[in-house]
Amino acid sequence: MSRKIGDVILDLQNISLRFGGVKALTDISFDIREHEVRAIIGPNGAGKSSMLNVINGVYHPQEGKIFYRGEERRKMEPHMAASTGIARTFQNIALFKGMSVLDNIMTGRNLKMKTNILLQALWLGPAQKEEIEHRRKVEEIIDFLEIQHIRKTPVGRLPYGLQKRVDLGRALAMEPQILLLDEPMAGMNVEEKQDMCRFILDVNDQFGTTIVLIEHDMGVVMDISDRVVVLDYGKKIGDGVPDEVRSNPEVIKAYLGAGH
Amino acid sequence: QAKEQFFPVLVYRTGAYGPNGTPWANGYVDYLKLVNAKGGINGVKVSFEECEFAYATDRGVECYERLKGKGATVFQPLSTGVTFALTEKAPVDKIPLVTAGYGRSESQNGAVFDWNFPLLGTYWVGADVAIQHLGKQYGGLDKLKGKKIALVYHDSPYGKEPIPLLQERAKMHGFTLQLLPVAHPGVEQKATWLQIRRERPDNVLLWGWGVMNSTSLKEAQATGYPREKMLGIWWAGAEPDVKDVGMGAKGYSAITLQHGAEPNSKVVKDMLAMVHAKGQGTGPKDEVGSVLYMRGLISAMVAIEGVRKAQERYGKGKVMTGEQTRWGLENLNLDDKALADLGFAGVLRPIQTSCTDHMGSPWARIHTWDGAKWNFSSDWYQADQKVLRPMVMSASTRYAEEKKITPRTPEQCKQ
Amino acid sequence: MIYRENGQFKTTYAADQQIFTIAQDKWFVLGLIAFAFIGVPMLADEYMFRAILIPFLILSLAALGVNLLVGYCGQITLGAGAFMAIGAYAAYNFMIRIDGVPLVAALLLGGATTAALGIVFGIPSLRVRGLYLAVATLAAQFFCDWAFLRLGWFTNYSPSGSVSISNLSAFGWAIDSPVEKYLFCLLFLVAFAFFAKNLTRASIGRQWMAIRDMDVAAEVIGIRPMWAKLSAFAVSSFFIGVAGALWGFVHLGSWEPAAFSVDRSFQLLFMVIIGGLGSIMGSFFGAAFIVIMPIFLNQALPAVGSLFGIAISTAGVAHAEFIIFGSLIVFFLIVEPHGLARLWAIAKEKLRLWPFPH
Amino acid sequence: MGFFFETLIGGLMAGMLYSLVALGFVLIFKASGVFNFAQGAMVLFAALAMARFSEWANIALGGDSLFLANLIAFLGAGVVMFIVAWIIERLVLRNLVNQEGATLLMATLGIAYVLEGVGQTLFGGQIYTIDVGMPKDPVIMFESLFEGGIMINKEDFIAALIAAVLVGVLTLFFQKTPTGRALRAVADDHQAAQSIGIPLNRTWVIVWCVAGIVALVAGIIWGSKLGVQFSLATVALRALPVVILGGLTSVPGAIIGGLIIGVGEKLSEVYLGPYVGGGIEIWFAYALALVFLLFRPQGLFGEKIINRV
Amino acid sequence: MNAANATFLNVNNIEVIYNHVILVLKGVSFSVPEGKIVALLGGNGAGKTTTLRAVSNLLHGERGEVTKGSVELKGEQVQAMTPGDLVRRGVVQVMEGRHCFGHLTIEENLLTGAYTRTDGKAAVQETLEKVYNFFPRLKTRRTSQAAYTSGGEQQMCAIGRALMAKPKLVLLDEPSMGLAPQIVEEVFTIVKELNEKEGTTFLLAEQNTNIALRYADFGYILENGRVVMEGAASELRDNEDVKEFYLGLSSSGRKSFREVKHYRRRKRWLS
Ligand SMILES: Nc1ncnc2c1ncn2[C@@H]1O[C@H](COP(=O)(O)OP(=O)(O)OP(=O)(O)O)[C@@H](O)[C@H]1O
Ligand SMILES: Nc1ncnc2c1ncn2[C@@H]1O[C@H](COP(=O)(O)OP(=O)(O)OP(=O)(O)O)[C@@H](O)[C@H]1O
Ligand SMILES: [Mg+2]
Ligand SMILES: [Mg+2]
Repeated sequence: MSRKIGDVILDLQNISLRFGGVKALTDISFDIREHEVRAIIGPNGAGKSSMLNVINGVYHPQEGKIFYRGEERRKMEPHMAASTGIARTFQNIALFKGMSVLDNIMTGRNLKMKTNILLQALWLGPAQKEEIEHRRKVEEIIDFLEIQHIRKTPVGRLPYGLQKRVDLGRALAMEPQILLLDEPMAGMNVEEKQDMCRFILDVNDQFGTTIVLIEHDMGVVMDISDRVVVLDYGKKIGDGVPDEVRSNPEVIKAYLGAGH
Repeated sequence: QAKEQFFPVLVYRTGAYGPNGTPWANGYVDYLKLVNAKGGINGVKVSFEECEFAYATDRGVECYERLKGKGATVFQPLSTGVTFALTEKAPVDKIPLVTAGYGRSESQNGAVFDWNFPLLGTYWVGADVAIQHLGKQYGGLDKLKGKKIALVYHDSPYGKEPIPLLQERAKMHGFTLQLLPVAHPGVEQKATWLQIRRERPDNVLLWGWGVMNSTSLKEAQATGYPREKMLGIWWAGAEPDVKDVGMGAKGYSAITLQHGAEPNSKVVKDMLAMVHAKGQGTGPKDEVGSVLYMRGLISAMVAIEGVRKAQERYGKGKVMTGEQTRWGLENLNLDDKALADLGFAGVLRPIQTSCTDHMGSPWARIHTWDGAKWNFSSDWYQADQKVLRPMVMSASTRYAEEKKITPRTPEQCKQ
Repeated sequence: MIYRENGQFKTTYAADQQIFTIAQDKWFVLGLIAFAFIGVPMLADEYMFRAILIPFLILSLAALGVNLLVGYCGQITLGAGAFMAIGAYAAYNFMIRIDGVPLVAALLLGGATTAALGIVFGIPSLRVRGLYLAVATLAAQFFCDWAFLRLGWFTNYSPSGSVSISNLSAFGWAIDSPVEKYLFCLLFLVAFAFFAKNLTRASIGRQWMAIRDMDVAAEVIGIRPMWAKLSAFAVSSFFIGVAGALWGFVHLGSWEPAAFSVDRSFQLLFMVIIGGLGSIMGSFFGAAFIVIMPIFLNQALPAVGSLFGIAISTAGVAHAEFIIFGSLIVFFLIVEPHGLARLWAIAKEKLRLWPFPH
Repeated sequence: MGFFFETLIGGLMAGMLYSLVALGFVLIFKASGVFNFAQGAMVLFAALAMARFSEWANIALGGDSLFLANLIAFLGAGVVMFIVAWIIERLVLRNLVNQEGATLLMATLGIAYVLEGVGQTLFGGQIYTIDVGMPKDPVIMFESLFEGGIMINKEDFIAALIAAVLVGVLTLFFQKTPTGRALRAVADDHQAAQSIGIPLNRTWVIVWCVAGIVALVAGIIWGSKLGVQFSLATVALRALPVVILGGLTSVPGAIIGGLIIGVGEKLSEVYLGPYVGGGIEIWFAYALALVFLLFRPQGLFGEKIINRV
Repeated sequence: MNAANATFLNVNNIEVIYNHVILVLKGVSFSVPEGKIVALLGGNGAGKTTTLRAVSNLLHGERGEVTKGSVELKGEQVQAMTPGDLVRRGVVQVMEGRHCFGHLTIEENLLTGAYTRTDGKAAVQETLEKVYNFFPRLKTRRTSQAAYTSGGEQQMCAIGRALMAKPKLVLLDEPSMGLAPQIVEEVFTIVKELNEKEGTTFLLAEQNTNIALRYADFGYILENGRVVMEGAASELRDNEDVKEFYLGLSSSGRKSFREVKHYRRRKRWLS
């Protein structure tokens, strides 16, 4: 299957976000195209995670406009963002600790489940059928991420790396149009990162999902992203294809260091 | 087992009301021991078992279920809440319920409440006597007109029981009744007493139990309300209620359930000689004869006398069933002589029960705390049957309708 | 039969979504239910029914409700006693004000009323959380205590404030004897436990747990916190309300607000914590522990005392009961902080591996 | 008008008395993240110890000096509270490091049962008196300004002063000393605190001991007001709205919360109560706290509840 | 191993069980010589964190237990010690997943790190300055509550907090996680600097094998709760398997992440 990068799906214009005196984001504009892998990089505390939080409605920027599929998006709560097809993973793993891997991923199907509470209480036909139908989808994701063996394990007991994978699985279960990944490969070794890259690229390929990726491993970023935004101290200092960014002197100074 | 008459003893020696429940329980148990020391009820020895329920209704019910299986004669829970719950169960199990000085006032009507025996006095008696006493102090009931009387009460069915009667009396005599509820257990009454300070009622009726009583007295002292103007019900007129306040409670009066502290009565002397001297006393010696101790003791006495009466009909020297005891309780006739024989001369007035009157004696008097002990300070009062009776009848009729009970007719009563 | 899941392959997702995925579990629980319906009525005496089994069943039902809210949705509540009271008084009023309303309908309507009020009292949870919420729910508790005591309408203007219900019957079945009362409660409990289990393994249950474990993340994947929290309040209140109505109607017969005091709220919360938060089974364990243990100690201690020739006074027994009960709570928590249900699960896990240690 | 002030002052002083109990909750929560359900039981236990010790000391001294007897009793009760703290740490807390709030709450419930049982077994379950010479009669002030003057309860006034001093000292301790900082760290994350060498065992003994002393002071004041008996443990319920209104983690919050609750509930009972049948103060206090929480979910002075991804 | 260096830490065949039933470490042994940097490598769930917890005695709070084997610190058994005792002996752990005190400010976090020190305020202040020098970013955020700082800032804070104790042995659990490449490099430079100048010993669990092996002296590779390979860092770096699985290198240089195959050959040590 071949990817075709399409039109702009999400357009951020002049976004500014402050917390009291802290300016997390200052006047940032960039866009995200359909089907592309868009990376956001920058030093610690640059505002990358905050940017994702703005995109899916956890933070509300004081200034700026967001256009989603050409329409301006007004005040947006996270669950509304979710229902418009934006999913994400978290930098500090935010899995549901008390639930099994399977249940965690099943929560991702929540938006797609329709039966009412009464049917669920009685476990009547439609509820059961729906449950099985979604279970099938989730099993596909589990197979895809190669985590069959831990299906029933409570996520709290899993090692860090696998938790990250489950986190990804939960986001995938939403069948999102845009998938926001916040350092999905932190705490993994090369082998595992390779696996993770493969998953991300496959998702991007097979379902055409647009991906926004924050990552500190430059190898990964340069290899798999189509375009890269660079933030520093809440300001945008670079934007372009990987090679362009890599040679941008400002980026080198602020982030990459001489080694790269 | 067949040779012994079993008395279950529901007690609360712990928990919020433990300090008040303990002397009552000691008196109750001591009297049972005394009966045995005197040779039992016509030779039938008495056995008993305590069950602690900490004044919690559901634990009280558990105790009831547990002890009833052991062949209970009568139950006396010393808790209005448990009484309400058992009122539903007793008819099924056929065990009489003696509630001396508490419980539902309308259960005086034995034609409806077959199994309830509020012997010696109900709250309506207490409330009625209180008003009579206040009237007398002002020089006649008509002088109550325009007076303001505050009722500081435990916010529970117990505390609410007197309200209908007081309202009735207020209508009759034209005084205003101010209601001031205090939440369980009653340790916070500042707002209540601020209101009293503002409204300056002419008298305060105290309808508390346990720590609420001493707290009220302390707050009265702290707000400068004269204790002489306060009158308590018999559950607010014992040593634990005032001891801790000491001189601060001087002048405070309470209605008695006929008896007060009776250290000089014959029964107390017997008790000391026949039970405590042998080292079989339940509680400390200096408690014997105190108000709540006497209350427990008398409660036990009426139950024993019920059994004795029953034996007259169903066979002396036999163990009575609950049903037989019920008959005994319903036909009690303790005149002055009988009481004197039992050692209660000067402590109680005669008690005579019947099918329509399960209370047996509507008398009470007042005693006053002098800083160290309780002293009687009034003559006997008799609750006014003209006021009481209609209320008892209408309330019990209403209950009968609700529960679809047909009251017993006088003929049925005879059986 | 050895407790093993080997050889039990599931070929469909439906099979894997059964309540009990291991056959032995299923047979065990079915056997237990059968025993409860058939064996217990033959074995137990009246005291067992009235003083232990019926309270146990009803409080288990209430604990189940509390567990849905606290254990599954993570909203700590100390208002459970109030909800029981609402259920009881609402059912009472349906019973006496509507002529000929059937008992079961009155009970369920009591539950429904509680559910509606549960939503109202649940609204603060949208803003306030954790222990703050727990303490704030006491407002509901004390308000209800007060309202049922003070507002005569609820008690049909009974002068003492105490109400009573008798002559229960459902579908022409007069529920008089302790056995019948027991079976009646048992039917309710089994049905409701089944509902609870279904809810917790369905999408709504997952929403509750998600909110409990990490509410921001839950919102990000599209769960509406308001819906999840308030539905949990409603369902849980429904359970608790029905339990309250049963408590009043079947167990006590006559009650006053003190029967549903703040102590009851605490008691219910403790049941679910000691039994195991987020576990249906745990609600039963917790209720059993908290209902039966004190009674057991109360009866066993004098016996043990007399064994050594010591006569313990009633007060002494009560105090010793406190000490032992408290120590047992601490002991079990140290052995397994997640409650008795988890202890049970670990035991099963060990059994599965047996005779190997790991 | 005079009456209004009287109610106001009465409320303020009642509030201070609640603060004293609330303080115990705050201390332990702040230093270990445990919501100490046993605080009421600790108050009862300490008061029982105090009452009985002073009774015994008084007998031993031949009833000569009440002051000396009380002093001995106070020290004795202090030692007892230290031992209690030590045992609790040894047998309970140590084994529950890093567990969730609900588990710890439950454990403190177990502690409460044990304390109530042991306390009454050791010291008895009847009513005892603590007489530290608190004046019991009221004083009337400002008689020239208001009709009837304003009545002030001397006992409450002294108690309020003591509470204020205690809170002041503890506030300084928490905000300004390294130990205070360490305690706050423990409350945030037991494990991380351990990892940097904060000895959980010792800090817990210290905190529970301080809370025990606070309970002792509360016990003395409440006990001399109410008499020492079982119901003393229930004053904890009155202190809870104070704790959440002020914020679970704020020592000064306990005072401010106490004042607001005290004034709120007394004014409501006196001015609103009569219209609805009275007895509203307890739920009103909780409702009042709840209203404040809707605006500040962490209480007036509590640390902001951190909620981010 | 270099005989000139005394063994600082010796871990002897330990077995760890969580929750009474989950066996995680199945006999792990290794030793850390004084003044060296030792790296524990291994994939997710290999047991690195568990090993570090076993050393610092933090297992207890996770309901884990060392059921066999022993941990010795300079010949002294540590099983019976509290984590506090260990810190006083100079062993400090930087926990995986940061674990900053969320309600405390960055500066307060750092200061609590010096809790066990007794050498006076001035000395603590000096170390504080040093830490701020290492991580200037922390200085700018010193008054923010830790919970509101970014992931990387928290990581710096956690490392800085451990350094505040002036430790002799630092157990670093994934120090590079979530840090920008530049900072990662800096962290390791700091490690090296402390190691060389102050003789601090380091035991680090790290996924970033590349950089870990560059700075470490020795390495152990854990897999599935067992040590599967050990040796000097330089040796490990040259091992074929390590190259392929841990460094992402193949004979033709670094592989692109875009072109990884779905199936790879099995690791040799597994067979
Ligand atoms: N608290 C716990 N309870 C139960 N099992 C646990 C617990 N902590 C870890 N485990 C299990 O122990 C194994 C080893 O985990 P550990 O965290 O030590 O791995 P790791 O090497 O640090 O992995 P990562 O690189 O992902 O951090 C894992 O399989 C994990 O499931
Ligand atoms: N809720 C908040 N309140 C206050 N400050 C915040 C909040 N969220 C983020 N910040 C601040 O905004 C800045 C940007 O944070 P952000 O988490 O977006 O950084 P980042 O680029 O993701 O860094 P890292 O790579 O370390 O994760 C940081 O300095 C952080 O302290
Ligand atoms: Mg980030
Ligand atoms: Mg790890």
